[in-house]
Formats: sequence, C-alpha cells, structure tokens
Amino acid sequence: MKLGILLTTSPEHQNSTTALCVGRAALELGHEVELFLMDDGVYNVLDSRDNLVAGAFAALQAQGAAITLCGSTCDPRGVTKESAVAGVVFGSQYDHAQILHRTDRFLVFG
Amino acid sequence: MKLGILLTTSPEHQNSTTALCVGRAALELGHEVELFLMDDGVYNVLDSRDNLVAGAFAALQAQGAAITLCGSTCDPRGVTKESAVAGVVFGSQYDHAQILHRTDRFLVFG
Amino acid sequence: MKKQVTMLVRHGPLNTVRAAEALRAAVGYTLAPQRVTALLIGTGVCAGAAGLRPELVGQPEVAKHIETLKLLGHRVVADRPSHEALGAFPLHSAVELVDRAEVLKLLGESDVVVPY
Amino acid sequence: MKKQVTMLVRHGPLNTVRAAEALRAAVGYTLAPQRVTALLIGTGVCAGAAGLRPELVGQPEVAKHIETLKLLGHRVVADRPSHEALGAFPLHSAVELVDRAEVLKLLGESDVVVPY
Amino acid sequence: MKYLHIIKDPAETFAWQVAEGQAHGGHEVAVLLWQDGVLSTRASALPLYATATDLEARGIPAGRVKAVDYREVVELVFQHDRVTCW
Amino acid sequence: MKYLHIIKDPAETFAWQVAEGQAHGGHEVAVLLWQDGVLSTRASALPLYATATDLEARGIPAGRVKAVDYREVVELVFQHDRVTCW
Repeated sequence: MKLGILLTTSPEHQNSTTALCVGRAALELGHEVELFLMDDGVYNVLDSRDNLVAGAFAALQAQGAAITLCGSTCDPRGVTKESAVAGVVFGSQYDHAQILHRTDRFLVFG
Repeated sequence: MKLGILLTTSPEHQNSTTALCVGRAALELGHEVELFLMDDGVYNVLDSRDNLVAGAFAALQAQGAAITLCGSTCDPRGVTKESAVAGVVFGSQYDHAQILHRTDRFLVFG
Repeated sequence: MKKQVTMLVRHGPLNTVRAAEALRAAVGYTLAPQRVTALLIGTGVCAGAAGLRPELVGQPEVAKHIETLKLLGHRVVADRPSHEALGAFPLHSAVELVDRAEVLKLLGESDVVVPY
Repeated sequence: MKKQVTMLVRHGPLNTVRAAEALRAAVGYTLAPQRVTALLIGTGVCAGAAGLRPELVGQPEVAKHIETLKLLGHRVVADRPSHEALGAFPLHSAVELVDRAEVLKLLGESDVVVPY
Repeated sequence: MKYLHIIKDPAETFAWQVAEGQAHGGHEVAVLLWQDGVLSTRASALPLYATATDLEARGIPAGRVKAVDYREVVELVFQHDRVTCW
Repeated sequence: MKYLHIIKDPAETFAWQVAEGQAHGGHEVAVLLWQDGVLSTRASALPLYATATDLEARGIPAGRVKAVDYREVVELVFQHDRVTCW
C-alpha cells in the first residue's frame, strides 16, 4: 500500500519524530512512503551538523521514502538546494495534489 | 526608556511584523530597543534574497535596535554566523536574562 | 477514481500563514482528479470574512484562493456555529454558511480530511 | 533592583519544545538579580509530571530545569484547577500545587510575566 | 465504513464529536491518541489506542487505552478505510 | 498599579480573567487587542484598545474599541507599570 505524509511544522514539534517513526515502520512493513513538506515543515531538511532531525529524514530517504518540498515555501525561508539534505525534490503544490491522490492513506502533521 | 522584545516564533507568524512595527515605533519615539530571538524565532534572521522579514530585521538593527540570538537554538536549526543577517549577536540565555532585567518593559511574542 | 477531499481551515486568517496556506493547498488539490471542499471552522471562519486585507500586516492573500476554488467549481463552506460564536460578521460572497449537521456529513463522506 | 519574574508554561511538555524552552529560559533568568517563579498552567501542568522521559520521543529534558530552579531557591508552581482537570497525576517533588487565588496573586505581584 | 481518528491535542473537542457522531451513525470508529494526546482524560465508549512510547515518555500507565507500537499504528491506519490525523 | 494586558488570540480566556481580577482588586487595567485578538467578541467593562492596522486587515470596524497606531501602542506600554503580552 501507499502512505502519504504531510508535514507543515518545524523540528520544534514532536510531529517530526512521529512522522519519522510512522514512516520507518511503514517502510519496514513493505509499504511505499511519500512525504510532502511545506511551510515551516521544510526546515526539517535544512542540513547542518547539529540538525539531528535533518539527518533522520536523510536516513528515511535512504531507506526508500520519497521527500518532496514545496519550493515556494523554501525560498522565503532560505532553504535552498545547497542548504537542504541531498536528494529531496524541490517541487510544488502540483506534487502535493498528486501525492494526496495516489496514496491510499494520507497522514497530516500540522 | 528601554523596551525589551522576546520573539520565539518563525516568520510564519504575524508576531514578526508586530514586533517590527512596535520596535520601529519605539525607536522613533526615542526609546532604546533590544530584541532576543530564540527557538524558531531565530529563523527570522536567516538571510536570503527572498526572506523579506530578515531584511526588515536588518533595517530595524540599522535604525538602532540591538538583536541577540540564543546561540544554542541556532545550532540545530542550521542558523550560523554565515547564514544570518550581519550584525546580530550570537549570545546565550545569560543575555536574555540581562535584557529582561535592564529593560523597563518586556514584550513577549510567542 | 475521483477523491473527495476536505481541507479544514482551523486557524485565524492572519496570525499565521496557516489559513492562507491551507487554502493555497486546497487550490492545488484541484490539479488531481479530486472534488475539493475547504471547510472554515473555529477561528478559521474568519478567513472567510469579507474585506480581509492581509497585505496590511505582511501576511499572504486569502480571498484569491477562495475565489479560485469557487471559479473551478469547488466549494468553500463555513461552519455556522463557529461563525455565530465570532459575531456573525459579513462573509465573502464565495463562502457558503452550512449547519453543523452538514459539516459532519461532509466529513463522513470525505475520502481524505486534511486538518490544517 | 531585584525583579520578580514569572514564567508561564502553558504548553504540553512534549508536543513541542516550548515547555522545556520556557523552563530553560526561567533558569537563565536567575543569572540576573531576579526572583523567578515558573508557573505551570493549562496543559503546561503536564510538564511537572513525575516520570517524564522526553528522550523517548526525541524531545529535550524538562525535569533538570525544574530541579535547578528549586536548587537555586526559586519556585516551580502548578495551577491546581488545571492539574485536576487533567486527572491529578503525580507531580515531580520540586513542583508545588497552588490554588487559583495564589496564581492570580503571583501574577499581580510580578514585575514581568513571560507567557511562553 | 471504518474510521480512525488520530488525536494529538488533549484539549481537542471537535474530533471527538466527529468520531462519536460517526459511531452513532452505525460506523466502526476507533481513536488513536499520540503525542500529548495521550494526556486526554475524555470519557469515551470508543476503542482507544495510544502509542506506547508517548505514554512512557509522559509517565502515564496505559490504563483504559491499548498501547501500540508504530508498526501497529501503520496496521491500524491501513485497516481503517478513512483516517484523519487531527 | 496600572496593568496593561495585550491579547492576540480571540479564544484567550485566562488573560481576561487575570485582567478582570486585577480591576476588581482596585487596579487600573486596560486591554490592548492586536493580531487576531481584534476578532475577540468578549464582553468587558475594561477600556479596550486595538491596533488600527489589525482591525483594517481583518475588515472589522473599531466599534467598541479605541483604534491605535504603533506609536500609541508604545505610549500605552510605557504608561502602564506592568505589561503582559499574552
């Protein structure tokens, strides 16, 4: 089955950990996992030595999850292709709509 | 008189605009203004071409306001001396305590 | 298969970008085969107020998204009890007031509910 | 002049970093000539629960700050009505339960109140 | 129809109303509490689940709720037709 | 003692309780509404102020509140002995 995850809050919120735990468990059980990050959610993949959350999202990606960001919410927040975790896709609300549509369940972390 | 301002929310929140407007008005009326930014508040000074809020804080600083960040909340958020608006001070909770103590009024934006 | 999607706008219109972003995402949802309803509830009903001018406080547009949803044949509805609790202010003409019973029916019939 | 400062902890302990950060800032406030009280109120009283283990959900420590405040001779108090509404769970030994009347008195006497 | 409501705010009221309304309408409805949602003291006749780590992190005994791990969360999510994450 | 309470959340209740308690105790108390706080419909006998731009941005007539600009906000802040920004 396909699981969609929307994350709109910064790493301040436990949402990051919960989304990571659910995503990991879904992958382990053989499901596909797609995440869409927008608003302050994009800060979760702002890479830095001390951002443990960003590292955990990179690991989730390595485990098979696809991560797409809303590019237009990255620009004003200073999240760029250079400063973000490698491999995340800078997409748009079109991607958000497609993920919502093609996944069997859609979990919202806001 | 001395006005202290604490800002703990990201630029998503109208707090940024309100704090800027109050700070500007206080400076125009001849008061001293000191800001302390912590938690997601530090994202307000993450510099980028499209972060209009960061530009407005830089302008407030140029107008005479002092801006201090909680360094330990910058680290995990990837806000560094290189990525932040020039001139802001990377401080600590000691600075927060001193600002609270030496200002006549302390406004909290959380 | 066409999905029925309901976006819940639960936050005030201008304290944060959330109401505007929820509506922007709702407009985005129409780019897939989806029937979209934006439901304004709680303080979120204020996002449907006539005469919002977010630019005055440095916040993003709201009305544009409401109008786009309507134009594309989707719905923007406001929960009547929330609206009354907040003083029954004038609403944008594209926003329909609906009773709580209809709100519950709408949520029950939605394939996906997105609380924002 | 010594200032009387009250930090209001209004958020649940682990959904966000806010409760932990409020308490960390309250500890910081003792670095100036200030008499500090951390007041746990609303869902914030849960930050005073005995046996919190924030590390299990990737959130920062809370109890350490409560203990430090107490050790330095400052106070951590919890609003009794909030505590009762949330099921009157066991509290950390450094947290004093106080009635609403005392909460209001404390707020009235504070030179600075910091709602977090 | 099988509905699952996931609640993270102990002060949430509307989600409970929706869930109880659906149960009243003859649907199979369950509630999963996670994050600070496990602090909820709301009385309810619905089947209640809660994430074990969230209970443990907040020092709360499972009591009236069934504690689940994240794999069980994923199973609950796919076992229910419609899931709302409040 | 002169207290000023600044409220940004229309659902705020505790701050109003505190303000009204202080007024009842013989203090001079005023409330400033800003941001979405200007949407508050709470009945109160306290002097009420609201930021003009926040009213205008939300399409609300000043009505029962006194509209103020940011310079007047700063003056209110310094005219009151103790200010709490809720």
